Amino acid sequence: MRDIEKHFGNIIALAGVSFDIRPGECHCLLGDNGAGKSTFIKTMSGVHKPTKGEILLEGRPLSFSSPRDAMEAGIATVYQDLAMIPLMSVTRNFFMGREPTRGKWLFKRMDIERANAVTMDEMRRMGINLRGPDQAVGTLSGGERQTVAIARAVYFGAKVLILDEPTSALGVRQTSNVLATIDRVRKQGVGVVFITHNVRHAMAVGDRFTVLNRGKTLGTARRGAITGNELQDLMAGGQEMASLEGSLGGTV
Amino acid sequence: MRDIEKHFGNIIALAGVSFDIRPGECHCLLGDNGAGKSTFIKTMSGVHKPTKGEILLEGRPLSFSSPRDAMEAGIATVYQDLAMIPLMSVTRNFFMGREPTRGKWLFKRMDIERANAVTMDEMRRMGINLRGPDQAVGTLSGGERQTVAIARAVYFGAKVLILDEPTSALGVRQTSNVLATIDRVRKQGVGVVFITHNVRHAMAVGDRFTVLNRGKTLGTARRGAITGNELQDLMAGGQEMASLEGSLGGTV
Amino acid sequence: QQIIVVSHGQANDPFWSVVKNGVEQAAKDTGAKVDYRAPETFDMVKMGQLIDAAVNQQPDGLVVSIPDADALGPSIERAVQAGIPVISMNSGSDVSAKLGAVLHVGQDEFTAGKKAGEKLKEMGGKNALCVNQEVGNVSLDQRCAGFEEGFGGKVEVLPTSNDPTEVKSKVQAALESNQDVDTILGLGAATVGEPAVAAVEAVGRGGKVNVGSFDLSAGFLKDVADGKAAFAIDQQQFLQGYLPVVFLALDAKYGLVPGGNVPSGPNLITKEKASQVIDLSAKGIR
Amino acid sequence: MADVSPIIEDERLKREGFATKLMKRPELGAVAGFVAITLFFLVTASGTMFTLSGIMNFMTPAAQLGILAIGAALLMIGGEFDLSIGSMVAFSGLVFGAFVVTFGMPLVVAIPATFAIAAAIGVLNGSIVLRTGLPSFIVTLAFLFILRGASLVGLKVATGGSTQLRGVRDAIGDDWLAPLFSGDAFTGLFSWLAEQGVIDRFPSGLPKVPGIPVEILWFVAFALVATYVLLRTPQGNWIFASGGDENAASNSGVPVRRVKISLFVLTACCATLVAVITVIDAGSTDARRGFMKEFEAIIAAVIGGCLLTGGYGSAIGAFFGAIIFGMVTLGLTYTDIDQDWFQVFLGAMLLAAVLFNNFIRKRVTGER
Amino acid sequence: MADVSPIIEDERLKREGFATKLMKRPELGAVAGFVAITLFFLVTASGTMFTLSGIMNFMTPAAQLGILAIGAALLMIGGEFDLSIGSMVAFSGLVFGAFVVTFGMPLVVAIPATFAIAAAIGVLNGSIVLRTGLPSFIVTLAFLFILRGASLVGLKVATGGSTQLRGVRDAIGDDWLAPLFSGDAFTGLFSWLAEQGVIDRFPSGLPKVPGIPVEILWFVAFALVATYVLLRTPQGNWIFASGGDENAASNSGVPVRRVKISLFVLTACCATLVAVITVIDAGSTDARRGFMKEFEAIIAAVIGGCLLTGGYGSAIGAFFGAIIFGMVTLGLTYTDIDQDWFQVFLGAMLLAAVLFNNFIRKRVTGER
Ligand SMILES: Nc1ncnc2c1ncn2[C@@H]1O[C@H](COP(=O)(O)OP(=O)(O)OP(=O)(O)O)[C@@H](O)[C@H]1O
Ligand SMILES: Nc1ncnc2c1ncn2[C@@H]1O[C@H](COP(=O)(O)OP(=O)(O)OP(=O)(O)O)[C@@H](O)[C@H]1O
Ligand SMILES: [Mg+2]
Ligand SMILES: [Mg+2]
Repeated sequence: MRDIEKHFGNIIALAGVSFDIRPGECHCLLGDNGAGKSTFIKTMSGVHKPTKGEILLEGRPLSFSSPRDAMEAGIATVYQDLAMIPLMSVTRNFFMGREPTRGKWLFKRMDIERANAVTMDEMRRMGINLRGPDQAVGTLSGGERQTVAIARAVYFGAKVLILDEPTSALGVRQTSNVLATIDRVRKQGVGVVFITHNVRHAMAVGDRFTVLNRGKTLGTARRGAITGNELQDLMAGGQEMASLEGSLGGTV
Repeated sequence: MRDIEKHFGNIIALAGVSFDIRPGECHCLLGDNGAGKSTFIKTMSGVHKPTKGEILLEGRPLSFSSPRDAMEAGIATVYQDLAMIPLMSVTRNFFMGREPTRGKWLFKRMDIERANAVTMDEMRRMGINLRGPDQAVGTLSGGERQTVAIARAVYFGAKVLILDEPTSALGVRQTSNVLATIDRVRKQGVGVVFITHNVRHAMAVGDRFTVLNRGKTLGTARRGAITGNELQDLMAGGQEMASLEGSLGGTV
Repeated sequence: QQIIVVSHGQANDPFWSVVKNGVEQAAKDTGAKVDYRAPETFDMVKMGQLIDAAVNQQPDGLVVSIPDADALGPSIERAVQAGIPVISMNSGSDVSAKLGAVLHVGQDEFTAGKKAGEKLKEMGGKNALCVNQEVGNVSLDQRCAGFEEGFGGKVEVLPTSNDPTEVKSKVQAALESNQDVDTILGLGAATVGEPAVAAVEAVGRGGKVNVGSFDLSAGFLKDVADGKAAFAIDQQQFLQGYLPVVFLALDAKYGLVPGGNVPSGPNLITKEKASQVIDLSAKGIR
Repeated sequence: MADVSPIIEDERLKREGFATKLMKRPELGAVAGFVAITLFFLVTASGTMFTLSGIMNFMTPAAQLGILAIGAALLMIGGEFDLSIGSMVAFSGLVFGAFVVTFGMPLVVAIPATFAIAAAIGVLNGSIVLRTGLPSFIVTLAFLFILRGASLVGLKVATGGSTQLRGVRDAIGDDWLAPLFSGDAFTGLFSWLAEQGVIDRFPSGLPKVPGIPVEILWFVAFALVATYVLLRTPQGNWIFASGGDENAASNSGVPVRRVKISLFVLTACCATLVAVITVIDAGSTDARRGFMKEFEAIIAAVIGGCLLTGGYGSAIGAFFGAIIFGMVTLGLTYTDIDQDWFQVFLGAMLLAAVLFNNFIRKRVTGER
Repeated sequence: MADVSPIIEDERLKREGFATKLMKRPELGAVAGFVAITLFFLVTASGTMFTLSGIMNFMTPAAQLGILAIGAALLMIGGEFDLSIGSMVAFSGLVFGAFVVTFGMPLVVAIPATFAIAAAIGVLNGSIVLRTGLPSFIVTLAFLFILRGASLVGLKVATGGSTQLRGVRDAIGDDWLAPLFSGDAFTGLFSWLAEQGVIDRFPSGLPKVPGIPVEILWFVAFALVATYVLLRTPQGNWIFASGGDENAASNSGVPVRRVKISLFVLTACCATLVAVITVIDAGSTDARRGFMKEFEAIIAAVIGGCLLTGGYGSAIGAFFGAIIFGMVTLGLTYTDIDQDWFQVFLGAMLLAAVLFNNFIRKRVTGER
């Protein structure tokens, strides 16, 4: 992706960002709140059209006119707002847009049993025991909801998996599950883009790190070329840290 | 608060939880996803009525019929879903329900200038430079939005401040700001309830720790009586941790 | 010459579309420029505003219907004050002169209803339904009120809508639940009259229940001709549109104007005459 | 990895009866309302209302409304409105009438042609809504007026000045397609039943009810198909998703535009189906056909549990909503109450039906 | 703590002109539509439309509609509908007429009494909606029927069988309160202006425009007050919040119930104001008054930029929406187009107005 710019009316959210993803690699995207990370990955997954710049996939320039296009090109995304319909059941959300079918022609129908079974299985794999596959997503807890979104993206992910702050609302066990999952899919040759504010999570699974600040790239570093603390400073955006930082004992 | 139970139709979200808050103390509420933490604090702040159990404030039994009651009793809350109106501006959200006014009688009107100034100041104090106080909340990034909710609760907090995963979407700088703020208001004699999944954050500011699991209390511990690792194990709910935990090097 | 017609009936109302056709015919015949205007629903406030709008344009003549003299009076008086000759048509024969109109063409809905009532009573009716497709529309309510007075027996007003299926079902329901009903008066031939006939057939009481209806429609006239319905009441509303325009055009040209009111109906169309009018009705002239 | 065990018992679930589960479905409220209204009329109305002929009598308008209501319900679940369906009934009626009478087309040509025109208008409606992002309320409202006005103008042109186009029945004659869209089905069965004395007969010996009006069959079939599509096909899932949250749905790969346009086409076709049925049945069409039907359809859908904000509802709910509406409009005629009270009664019954349904649901699901 | 500096320049903001900022307000779209429609009629309509008397002529219905539309807009911003306002106009008209004619009350008593009854119905509407959690669409729809039916029954009782109550003007005579609710204001000024030749006169010497109809003054005043309340008072903030997200608002301490009930009372009172004005003006009332006005009011509010889902909109937008609607309905009579085309024209103009406004807004704000 080259020199992506994105303006919303008079607001410049991205002012020229370049970025690349390689198969089997986890590329962490870090940055302050409002730096433009979500906007950037939304451009990548076809939600927004870039105001300027181009997207290349395996050398060929691409233009996604909808997220469905991006999906078909093999990009699966977990959005920060999760893209879930609160009134619909977990299963229906899980398979939304890619329902498994059974039967032929006029009798082609959704394979509800299989969908339910897959959903429960995938959720349990992530460490969540759902009460039932037909509970409405709106009544799930914040973390349960996030897990559904991650499980869905992983299940359908093909070439590139994009995760926008996937662990923000997760408990300890779920988080380690997600990190383990990232590790696993990376080893299967999928390219992962991982956005987080937690330096430890980033250091745990990241191969490269890119820091965004106020709509611009601050630079990319390989794993090992940068320490956690340096990364932390970069992410804080160069502004002086709040004064209490010290007294809290580096706990953040 | 004693033996609080809460059922949603046939779902039992809380099965008897007791809890207390003391002025000048930060009480951390921890637990797995779906353990019932959010439901519990919603009961405390008047959103849900408990199915069973009672709430005592300074010895007297209380019953909140609406969040407004709870607020008037001095309880300020940051909800996990933030309770923001996306279409409204930052300032209007900040002061929603407690607008500053100017003038008298018929000419009593909102003091927009003051409201704007206060909003910008409080946000800057939290480490966020807003573009303007009249940007719609719906166009803010996830972390910016969360900061607005926290700044609001802190600004209006009186006796008890409840924070439901306030740091989940925050950047490094913003997070340390929030922790510093908790520390500050605690020293002013306010009782703080702090929900988080991050053991480090909890250890940094908590005085006592209560762990919930599947709608029940697993127990309460004072600071110093428990180590971070023990807490971590408790939070994972006693189930065996995902197998990759080890290979990721305790980074979570 | 410019003449403006303001009525209280909508352009898609079968009765008023015939009036409008008369207006258009008169425009063609006299060479005057004629505008026909009406509110979208029975709305006296809006109609007053339409008259005001017409007065502002200073036409050479104004034709109005007056279903509510209180509401429209001031606007009509304003037209008269502005020196515009006004002819009233259809409703308002009693107040037309008082408001300063030159003359009135047509007849009260009440009188027409009364005449229908008398006729149906004569045919032996004792227990009647007045099927009203737009309750609250004062001109239709007056038809029912007149009918009640002329009929003398028991009259029940049956409110329905413009939907033929619903009208048929409702009339059928009323007939089923009240076996005494022997007379039905519909307030519109196409919307109410035809389905009412169908309902009577469906409950197997054809011949035992007399059906009459206001206004004409080809379908209903055919029922009259076939003997399934008793009569249709024709106000010859074509004339109510045609004559005032012609009068006003002549007035403007030569100062010629008739000396008195012109009653245009009512005219009962029974079995003998029905077949002659079917064609004209299908063309929107009767 | 965690173990993938079969679904285990969860101690955080209270036992829940089958009945409770049923009552949680959106349509079951409408069923409760339906039962309540039926009981009410069983008590207050004259017995003829629930004879076979009485039932057919209120089911016929209910079926016509219901076909529109189910279409409207699907569209509402998909997050949009179509206020132009009432006018569409008039317009399609005109088009169909003109094809048959003025151009003398046989039904095999006239009916598909009419549907094609309706579908084109549906596509137009839908694309304007989606292109501009304007609320469908306002766009289809414009078409409410435009189509209504076009029907009037068209009728006058087609008839040379009248607002009623007649002679449809003569023009059709005994076209082989006509029985599909008009008259009664199963007439043979019914006259046999009448001979057996199962069905009342007129003194003339004809059965009082000659058969089941075809619109009722269409209505039932459509309700079943719509329910199947909603609950058991990917397309149904897409409809719920598009209405629940357009952004989230499209971000998850649901072809929101395609779904919504198809739904607009569907409502236009529902209106056309009703138009064809009523025009053949009545033998004529006029400029006021379908007046206010768009609101009645939305009312029926809402009684049936659809949310105005989209994403929630059911076709079966709309089915019962239409029947409730049909029963209430006709029911008063069977009672002794003065007909002047009709509208008060209609309003009160509607309110009672939804209040009752709400009460039952809260009771059963234990919401507070 | 971080430094609390004065608002600093942000490099991530493009320069934005004052005009652009203005165009982002919800109502400015309606203004654009208004300008477009005015230009259209300036070109196509006869000149008399924009003489002083022509303007008063289309402003009078616009004002009556507008009073309802602003009420409806506030309620829509607050997240609810009131479909009963049209029927409320008829019902309040009946109550007011009966008070004045049948009971011979003076206006000082009759008007407050009428408003009190209306307010009570507003409270009833609101409490049912809030208590049951049913959509306001269906609850107020029930009242649409109930109030309309009650007006019919009441009129028959009050008049002894007619559906029209007359003689209000005689009964009022020259009550000192009447000029506040009827006739024209500033008549002295206008006849003076006419003598000076500034205003056209009839041949009889009377000024063509005797003054400004009071409803226009009420309309303008109400629009200003409503805008002030919405944008500059806590209550206004609560209205937006209640409509934007009921849960979030109530969790943040907004008294959602109180806000919504007050809004229902407000719309009922708007309907009553219109009823009183039109009844005194017309001197009579009938059962069809206010028919379909609820939809026209909602249309005007939506043209004015209100979202049907609540939480967004403006009173000034509804103001211009009502004027657009008023101009379009009366404008056709000033052109040479045949009345048969009225509805087609109305629909096309509505569509054009909203499309134009949408186009302008997108252009100016640079949304994609
Ligand atoms: N639709 C929009 N209209 C206007 N401004 C927007 C819009 N979407 C995002 N922005 C602005 O663009 C900037 C970048 O937002 P973005 O959501 O990409 O931040 P982020 O890096 O994901 O932050 P966080 O870590 O808090 O999620 C923010 O300041 C936000 O206010
Ligand atoms: N309105 C509701 N209806 C039905 N079930 C609900 C409702 N609200 C919450 N629940 C259920 O209650 C349980 C507790 O939810 P809660 O939101 O309190 O969890 P939590 O501890 O806050 O989790 P997290 O850490 O993920 O935010 C969840 O399993 C959820 O599915
Ligand atoms: Mg983000
Ligand atoms: Mg939670």
